[in-house]
Amino acid sequence: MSILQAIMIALFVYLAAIGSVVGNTLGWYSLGRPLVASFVVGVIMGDVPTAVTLGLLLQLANLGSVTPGGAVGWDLSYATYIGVAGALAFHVGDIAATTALMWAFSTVGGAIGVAMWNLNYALNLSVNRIAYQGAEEANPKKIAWANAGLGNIIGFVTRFIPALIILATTAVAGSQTGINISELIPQWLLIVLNTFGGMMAALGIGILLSFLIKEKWQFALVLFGFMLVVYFNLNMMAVAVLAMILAVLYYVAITQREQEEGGGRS
Amino acid sequence: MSILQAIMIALFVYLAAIGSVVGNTLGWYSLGRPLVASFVVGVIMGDVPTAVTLGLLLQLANLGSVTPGGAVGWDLSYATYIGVAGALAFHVGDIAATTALMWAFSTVGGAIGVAMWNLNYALNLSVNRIAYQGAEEANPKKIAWANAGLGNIIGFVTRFIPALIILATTAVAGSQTGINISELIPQWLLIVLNTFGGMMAALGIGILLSFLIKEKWQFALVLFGFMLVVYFNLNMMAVAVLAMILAVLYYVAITQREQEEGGGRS
Amino acid sequence: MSILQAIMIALFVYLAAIGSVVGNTLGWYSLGRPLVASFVVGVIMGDVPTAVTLGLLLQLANLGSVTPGGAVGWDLSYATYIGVAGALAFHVGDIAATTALMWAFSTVGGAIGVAMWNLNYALNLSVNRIAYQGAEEANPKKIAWANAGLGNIIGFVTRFIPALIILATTAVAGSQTGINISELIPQWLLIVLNTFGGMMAALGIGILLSFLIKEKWQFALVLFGFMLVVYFNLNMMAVAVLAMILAVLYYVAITQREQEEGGGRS
Amino acid sequence: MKKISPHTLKKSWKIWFFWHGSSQQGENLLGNAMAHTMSPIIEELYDSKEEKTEAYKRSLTLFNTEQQLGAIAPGIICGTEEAVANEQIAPEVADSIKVALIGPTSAIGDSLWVATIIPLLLTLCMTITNMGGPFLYLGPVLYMVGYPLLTAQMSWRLWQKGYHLGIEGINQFMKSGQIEKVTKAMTILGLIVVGALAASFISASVPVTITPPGGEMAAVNLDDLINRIFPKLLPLCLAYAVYWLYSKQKKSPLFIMGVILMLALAFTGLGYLTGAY
Amino acid sequence: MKKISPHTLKKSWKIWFFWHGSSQQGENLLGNAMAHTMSPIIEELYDSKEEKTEAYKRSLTLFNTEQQLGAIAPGIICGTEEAVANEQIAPEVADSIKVALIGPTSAIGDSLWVATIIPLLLTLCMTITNMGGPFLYLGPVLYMVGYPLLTAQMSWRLWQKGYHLGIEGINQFMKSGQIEKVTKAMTILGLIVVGALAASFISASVPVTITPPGGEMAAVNLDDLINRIFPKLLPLCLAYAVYWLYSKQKKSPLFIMGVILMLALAFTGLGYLTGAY
Amino acid sequence: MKKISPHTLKKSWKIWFFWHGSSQQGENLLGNAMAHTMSPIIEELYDSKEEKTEAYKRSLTLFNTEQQLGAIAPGIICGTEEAVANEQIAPEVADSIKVALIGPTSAIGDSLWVATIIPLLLTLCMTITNMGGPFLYLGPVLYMVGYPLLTAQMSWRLWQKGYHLGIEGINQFMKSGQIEKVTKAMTILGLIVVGALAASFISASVPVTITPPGGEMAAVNLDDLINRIFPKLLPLCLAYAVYWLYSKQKKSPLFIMGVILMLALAFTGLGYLTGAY
Ligand SMILES: OC[C@H]1O[C@H](O)[C@@H](O)[C@@H](O)[C@@H]1O
Ligand SMILES: OC[C@H]1O[C@H](O)[C@@H](O)[C@@H](O)[C@@H]1O
Ligand SMILES: OC[C@H]1O[C@H](O)[C@@H](O)[C@@H](O)[C@@H]1O
Repeated sequence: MSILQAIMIALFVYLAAIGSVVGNTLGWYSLGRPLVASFVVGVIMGDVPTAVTLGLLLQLANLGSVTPGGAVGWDLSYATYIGVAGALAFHVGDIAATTALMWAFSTVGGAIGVAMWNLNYALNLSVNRIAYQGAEEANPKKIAWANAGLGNIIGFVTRFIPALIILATTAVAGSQTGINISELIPQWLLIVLNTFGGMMAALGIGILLSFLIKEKWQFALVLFGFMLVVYFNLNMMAVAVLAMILAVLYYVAITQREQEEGGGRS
Repeated sequence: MSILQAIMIALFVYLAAIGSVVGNTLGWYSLGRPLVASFVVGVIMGDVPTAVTLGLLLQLANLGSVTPGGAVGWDLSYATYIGVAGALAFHVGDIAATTALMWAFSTVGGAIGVAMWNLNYALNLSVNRIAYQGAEEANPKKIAWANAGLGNIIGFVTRFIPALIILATTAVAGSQTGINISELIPQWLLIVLNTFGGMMAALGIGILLSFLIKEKWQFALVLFGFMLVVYFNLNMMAVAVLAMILAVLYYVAITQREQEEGGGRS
Repeated sequence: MSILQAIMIALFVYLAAIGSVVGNTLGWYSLGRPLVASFVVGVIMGDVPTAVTLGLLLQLANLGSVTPGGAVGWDLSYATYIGVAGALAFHVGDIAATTALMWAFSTVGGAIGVAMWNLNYALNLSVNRIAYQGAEEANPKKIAWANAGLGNIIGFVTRFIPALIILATTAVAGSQTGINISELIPQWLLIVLNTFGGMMAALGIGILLSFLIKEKWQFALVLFGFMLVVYFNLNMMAVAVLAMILAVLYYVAITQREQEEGGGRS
Repeated sequence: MKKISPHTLKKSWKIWFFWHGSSQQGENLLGNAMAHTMSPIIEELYDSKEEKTEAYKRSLTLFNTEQQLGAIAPGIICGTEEAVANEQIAPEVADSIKVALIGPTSAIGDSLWVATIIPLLLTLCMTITNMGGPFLYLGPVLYMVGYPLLTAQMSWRLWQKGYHLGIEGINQFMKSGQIEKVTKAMTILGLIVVGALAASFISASVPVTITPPGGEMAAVNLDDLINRIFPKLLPLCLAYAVYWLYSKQKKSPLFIMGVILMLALAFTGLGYLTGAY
Repeated sequence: MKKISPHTLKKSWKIWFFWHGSSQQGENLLGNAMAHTMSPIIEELYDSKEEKTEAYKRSLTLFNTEQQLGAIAPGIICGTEEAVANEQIAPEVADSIKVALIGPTSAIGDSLWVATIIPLLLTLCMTITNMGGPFLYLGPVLYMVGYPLLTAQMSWRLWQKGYHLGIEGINQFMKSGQIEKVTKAMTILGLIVVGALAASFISASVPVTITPPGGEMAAVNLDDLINRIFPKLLPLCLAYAVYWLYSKQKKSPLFIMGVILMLALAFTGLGYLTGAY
Repeated sequence: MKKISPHTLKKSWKIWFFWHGSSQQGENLLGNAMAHTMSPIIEELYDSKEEKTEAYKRSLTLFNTEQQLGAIAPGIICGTEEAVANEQIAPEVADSIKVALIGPTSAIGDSLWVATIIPLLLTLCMTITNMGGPFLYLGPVLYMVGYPLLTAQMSWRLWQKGYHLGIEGINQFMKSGQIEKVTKAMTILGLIVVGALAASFISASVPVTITPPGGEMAAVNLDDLINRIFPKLLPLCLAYAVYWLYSKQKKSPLFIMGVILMLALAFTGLGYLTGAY
C-alpha cells in the first residue's frame, strides 16, 4: 500500500460514514456496506478478488446493521475499510492468514470508528447556535453553511485524519520487506480465526432476527426459510423470489379479507 | 402420401372443424387439438413418432386456443392436419428440415382454415329461413334437416374440398423423386425456424395468461408455478397435482370463512 | 433362546400390556410399541440389529394402534414380543426366512394377546366389590389394594403365564439341532410373506387415516405429504418439521382471524 | 301436470351434444341448434299445432353458450319450457331467463373449461407423450378417448342438474357465490400450471458469447450468465411479452407470430455475428 | 378454607400416572383407579368418616379418559373436590362436571395424542433407526427414554392446570374454541405426516412385465410405467383401500390383514405367471 | 393561494437527499438539516422577514426519521408548511403533525428498509458475487449502482406523495392499516430470507470424532451424526443464541463477538483434543 492509496482509502472512510457529504444512501448504505467497501478497496489496491472475498465475510457478519436514532453500535464502514486494506497490505497469497489479519484489523477499525462517530456527534452540537442565528436572521445561506458546511467539515476531520494515520502506518509496516505474516501466525490461531469467521455470520443474522421477530410463532417462518435451503437446496435468489411470492399472496389475502368484511358489514 | 391418404386426412380436417357433425367435444376439442390431430395423421401416414413430435410443437404454440362467440382467430385444427401431413409428405429423415416445413405448411393451412370457417359461418345464414319455416309448420324434421343436415353439408363442402386440393397437390409434389427438402433449405433458415418453434410455445402460454390473469398479483401464482419447475425440478404432472391440492385448500378456506362469518352474524 | 431369556421376555410381555403396573405411558405406549419392544427383545437375546429390523416392520404395520374405551382390536405388544422372540429363536442368518417366521409368530401372539386382555378385563370386575367396601369403610389402603394390588396380580397372571408357555416351548423347539427354517420354507412363500410385509405398512397408515380424516378435502393434505416425499425427496424428519411449521402458521391464522373479528364486532 | 320423460330429456341432450354447432351463424348463433334440440321436448309437452309453433319460434331466437360446461343452460331451458307448458310461468319469463343465461355460461365455460381444464389435460397428456417409447402412443390416445368420455358425462349431468333446478334454483344459480368460488379456485390451479408450462416448454436463448478483453477471463455465454442469476428468465419474459401484446396491446395471434419470427431472425443473426454458430 | 397441599396433589398424580389402568373393567372403567387416585386428597380435605365415605363413593363412579393428555380431567376433579369440601359447589355439580369431562378428554386424547403425536414421534425415531449403524440403537432408546419423560412432564402440568382452572375456567374449557383450534392445527400436522408415511414406507408393486407383440418395442415393466406417470401410485391406493375398508366398510384389522395376504398371494402368482420371478 | 413550485420541491428534496445527516447531534437530531431542507420552500412561500424567521424557527425543532423510506415525512411537512402559509391550518397543527411523524416513520424505515430490504438486496448481490469469475465484479457494482439509483427514485416519489397527501390524507396515513399490512407482508419476506441466510452462510461444526469402544463400529463424526438427523442444526442454534443474547439479554454486538471468539477457541481446542486436527 502506497501513501497515495492510503489517502484515497481514508477519503472513502469519510465518504462512507454515517452522515457524510454524499448522504446516507450513497454513503453509509452503499459505500459503507462491506460488499461495496471491500470492492472499492480492491480497486484502489489492485486486488479486487481478495478484497471482495474478505468483504463478504464482514458483510455476512454485519447484515443486520441498523442505527436507530443515531446509535451506532459498531462502525461497519470504518471496520471494513481498515480491515480489508490492512489485511491486503500484508497479503502474500495465503488467504487464511490474510483473513485472520482482516479480523484483527477490522476489530480495531470498528472500535475507532465508533469513537470517532461519537466525537463527531458531540462536536456537531457547536453548529446549532449558528443555525439558530441563521433562522433569526432568516438567512438561508447561514443555515446551509451550518448544516452542510460546518457539519461536513467536522465529519471530515474526525474521520479522515485518524483513518489516514492508521493506514499510513500500516502502509509503512506492510512495505517492510521480509515480513511474512503467514509465518508469524501459528497454525492453531488460523484455525481459531477461521472458525470464528465462519460463525460470525451468525452475528449479523441473529441481530437481524432481533429486529424482525415480534412474536414467537414467527420463528416458524425463519425455520421455513432455513428448510428451503437445507432440504430443498434452493439458493438465495430462489428463496427471495419465493418469499416475495408468499409476501404478495399474504398481502392480497389480508387486504381482500378486510374488504369483504368491510363490505359485509357496512 | 397417396391420394387415399389425402382423402382420409381431408375427411378428418372436416370432422375436427368447429361445429362439425360429431360435435365440438369429439371434434374441435379432441380431434382438432394438435396432440390428437398429429396422432391421427401419423396413423394414416404410418409414422406416428414423427407426426406426434411435430404435433407437440403446434400444441404448445396454441394451448390457449379459445373461440369466444364463434370468433376463430387461428384455425388450429386445419393448421395441424395440413402442417403435419404436408411436412410428412416430404420427410426424409432430417427432423429439423421437416419441422421447418411443418411451420410453413401449418401457417398456410391455418390461414385457409380461418377463411373457410368464415365462409361456412356466412353460408349457414341460408339455413335460417328453412328452420323458421319448420317452426311455422311445427315440423321437427324440417328443423333437424336445416340444422344437422344442411348445416353439415355446408360445413363439409367448405372444409373437405379445399383441404383435399391442397393435400392432393402436396401428395403429387411429395412423390416426385429427386426432391430432397433437406438440401433445399439452407442451414440458417433451419436455425431460424428451430428458434422460432422453440419460442412459439410462448404464444400459447401468453394467450392463456391473458384469459386467466385478472389482477396483477396473480402473476405471483404464475411465478410460483414457474419456480416449481425451475428450482424444484417438478414435472408437469407433479405441478398439476400440487396446484390441485392448493386449489382445493383455497376453496375450502374461502368456503369455511364464509360459513363462519355467516354463522357469526346471523 | 434359553429359559431365562424366555422368562425375561414374558416379564416384559406383562409390563408392556395395557394397564400394567408401570402405567400406560411407560408400558403400553413405550415398552409396548414395536420399535421399543423389538429393541428390548434384541437386548435380551443378544441380537439388536435383527430384532429391530423385524420390529420396524411391525411398527409400520401398526402405527395407528388406538384403543378407545378399552377396545383392543389387536394386541400389538403381545404380537411383537412373541413375534420377534419366536423368529429370533430360529434365526440362522437368512433374514427373509426369519421375517416370514416373524409374521407367523406375531399373528398368533397378537390373537392370544387379545384373548388375554379380554380375560383380564372380565376378571377385573371381581375387584370392584373390594373397592366398594374400602369406600364404605373410608379405608384408602383397601382401595389401593383393590386397584393397584389385585388389579395387577390379575394382569400379571393372565399375561405372563401364557407368554411364558409359548416362549418356553419355542425355546425348546428352537434349540433342537438340525432344524433349518430357511430350508423348510419354500421360495414362493418367502416372496409372498415379503410382499405381504411390505404392504402391511398400509394397514397402520390406513387406520391412522381413519382416525384423522373427518372431511373429504383433507385428503388434499395427505396427498401433499405424499408429494413431499415422492417429488421433493424429503425424509420424514423434514416432513415433520415442515408440517409443524404449517400447523403453527395455520393456528396463528385462525387465532388472529378470530381476534380481528371479535375486535371488529365488539 | 306435464312432465318431460327421462328418455326425451336424454334424446334432447344427444341432439345438443352432437349438433350444437352444426349451423351456427351470426344471426341467431346457436338458435337453429336450439330449436333442433328442443324438438323432442316440444313434441312431448304440447298437443296443438299452435302451441308447438309458438314454442319452436321461441326456441329459434338468438342463443349461445360454451357447449360443454355450459350444457347446464339448455338443461335449465328444458325445465323452463316444462314450466311454461304447465302454465307455471309466462313464456316471457322463460325467454328472459334464456337470454340471461347466455353471458355467464359462455364466459365461465370459455375461461374455466376451454382455457383452464382443456390445456391442463392436454399438458398432462403431452407430459406422458414426452416420455417417449410406448408413452408416445399412450398420451394422444388417453386424451382422444378420455376427454370425450369424461366431458360427455359431465355435460349430461349438468344438463340434468339444470333441468331439475327450478325457478328459485335458477335465481340462486345466477347470482351464486358458489360458481365464483369454484372459478377462483380453478384460476389458482390454472395460473400455477401456466407458470410451470412456461418453464417447461418455452425454449429461448440468446446465442451471444462475450469474450472479455485482455484474455484474462474465459469467454462467457450470455445465456449461462442469465440462467445462473435466474434460470429461464428469457422464456418467462417472452411469455409475459406475448401476454402484454395480446392482452394490453390487443394484437392478433398472427401479428405476434410475426414478432416471434422477427426475434428468431434477430437471435440467429446475433448468433452468427458473435460466432456462436 | 380447605386447600390441597402441593405435596398431596403430586402424590395423587403419581398414583394416577402409574396405576390409572390397573383394574379397568366394563363396570366403572377407571372408577377404582380414580378412587385410589383421590385417596390422598380425600384424606386431606375431610375429617369425619361420613364425609370421607361420601367422597370415596363419588370417586368410584364410572370414569374414563385418555390417560396422558386427558390428565387434565382428574386434575380438574381435584379442584372440584376441593370446592365441594369448601361447600362452594354442591356434590352434584362436581359429579356432572366429572361425567361431562369423559367424552371430550377421551376423544381429544385418543385422536390428538395417541393417533397423531405418538405415531409422529415413532416415525421420527424410526427414521433415525433406519439410518443404521449407531442410529439403530439411538432410535429406540430415544423413544424409550424421551417419550415417558416428556409425557410425564406434560401430564403433570395438565394436572396442575386442571386443578387451578376454577369453575368458570372449566366452563370455558368445556366449550373452548382453543381446543378445537389446537386440534385442527394438529390434524394438519398429522395428515401431512401420514401422507409422507405412505410414500416412505409402504412398498407395493405389480411384478408384471408386458412384452409388446412384434418385437419392435422393448418389454415394459408395468410398475415402471405407473411410476413414471405418478410415482408410488400403488402404495397410495393401498393406503386408501385400507382406509376405505376400515372406515367405510367397518372391517376389522384382522380382516384387512387377510385381504392384504390375498393380495400378496395374487401379486406373487402374477409375478410367476409373467416370468418376473 | 400560495403554491410550492415543482422546481422548488425538487430542490428541497435534493438538499435532504444529500445533507440529511450532515450535522446531526443529540439536541435537535436532524433539526439543522430540516431547516436547510425547508429553506427554498420558506423563501418561496413567505415574503416578510418575520414570517420567514418564524418558519425557520419551526423547522429547526427536533426532528428525526429514517432518511430514505422515511422521506415521506419531510414531504408531508412541505405540504403542511404550504397550508400554514395559506392560513388553512395553524402553525401548531403543523408542529404536532411533524412531531407525530417522527416515531412511525423512524420505526418503519429502520425495520422495513434498513433491516429487511437492504439485507435482502445485499444478499442477492452477494449470491451473485459468490458465483465467482466475472460475477465477482458484477455483484458489488450492481449494488453500488442499483441501490442508490432505485432508492433515490423511491425517496423522491414518497416525498411528492407526502406533499400531496393533504390533511385527511395525513390522518389516514397516520392510522392507516395499509402501512401495517405492507409491514406484515414484508416481515414475512424478511423472516423467510433470514432463515435461508442462516442455512446458507453460517458455518459452524463441532470437530469431535467419537470412536466407540470395542472397535466393532466405525468412528463417528459428531457433526455428521447431527447433520443426518437435522442438517445444519448447529448454525441454526448459533443464530438463535445470538438473537437471544442480543434481544433478550441485551448484550452488545461486541460482547457477542467475544462469545463467538470463545466458542471458536473451545471448538478448536476440542478438535485438537479428539484428534480432528
Ligand atoms: O431511527 C431513525 C434514524 O435515526 C437517525 O436519523 C439515524 O440513526 C438513522 O440512521 C435512523 O434511520
Ligand atoms: O363463447 C361461447 C361459445 O360461443 C360459440 O358458441 C362458440 O365459439 C363456442 O366455441 C364458444 O364456447
Ligand atoms: O378412549 C379413552 C381411553 O379409554 C380407556 O381408558 C383406554 O382404552 C385408553 O387407552 C383410552 O385412551
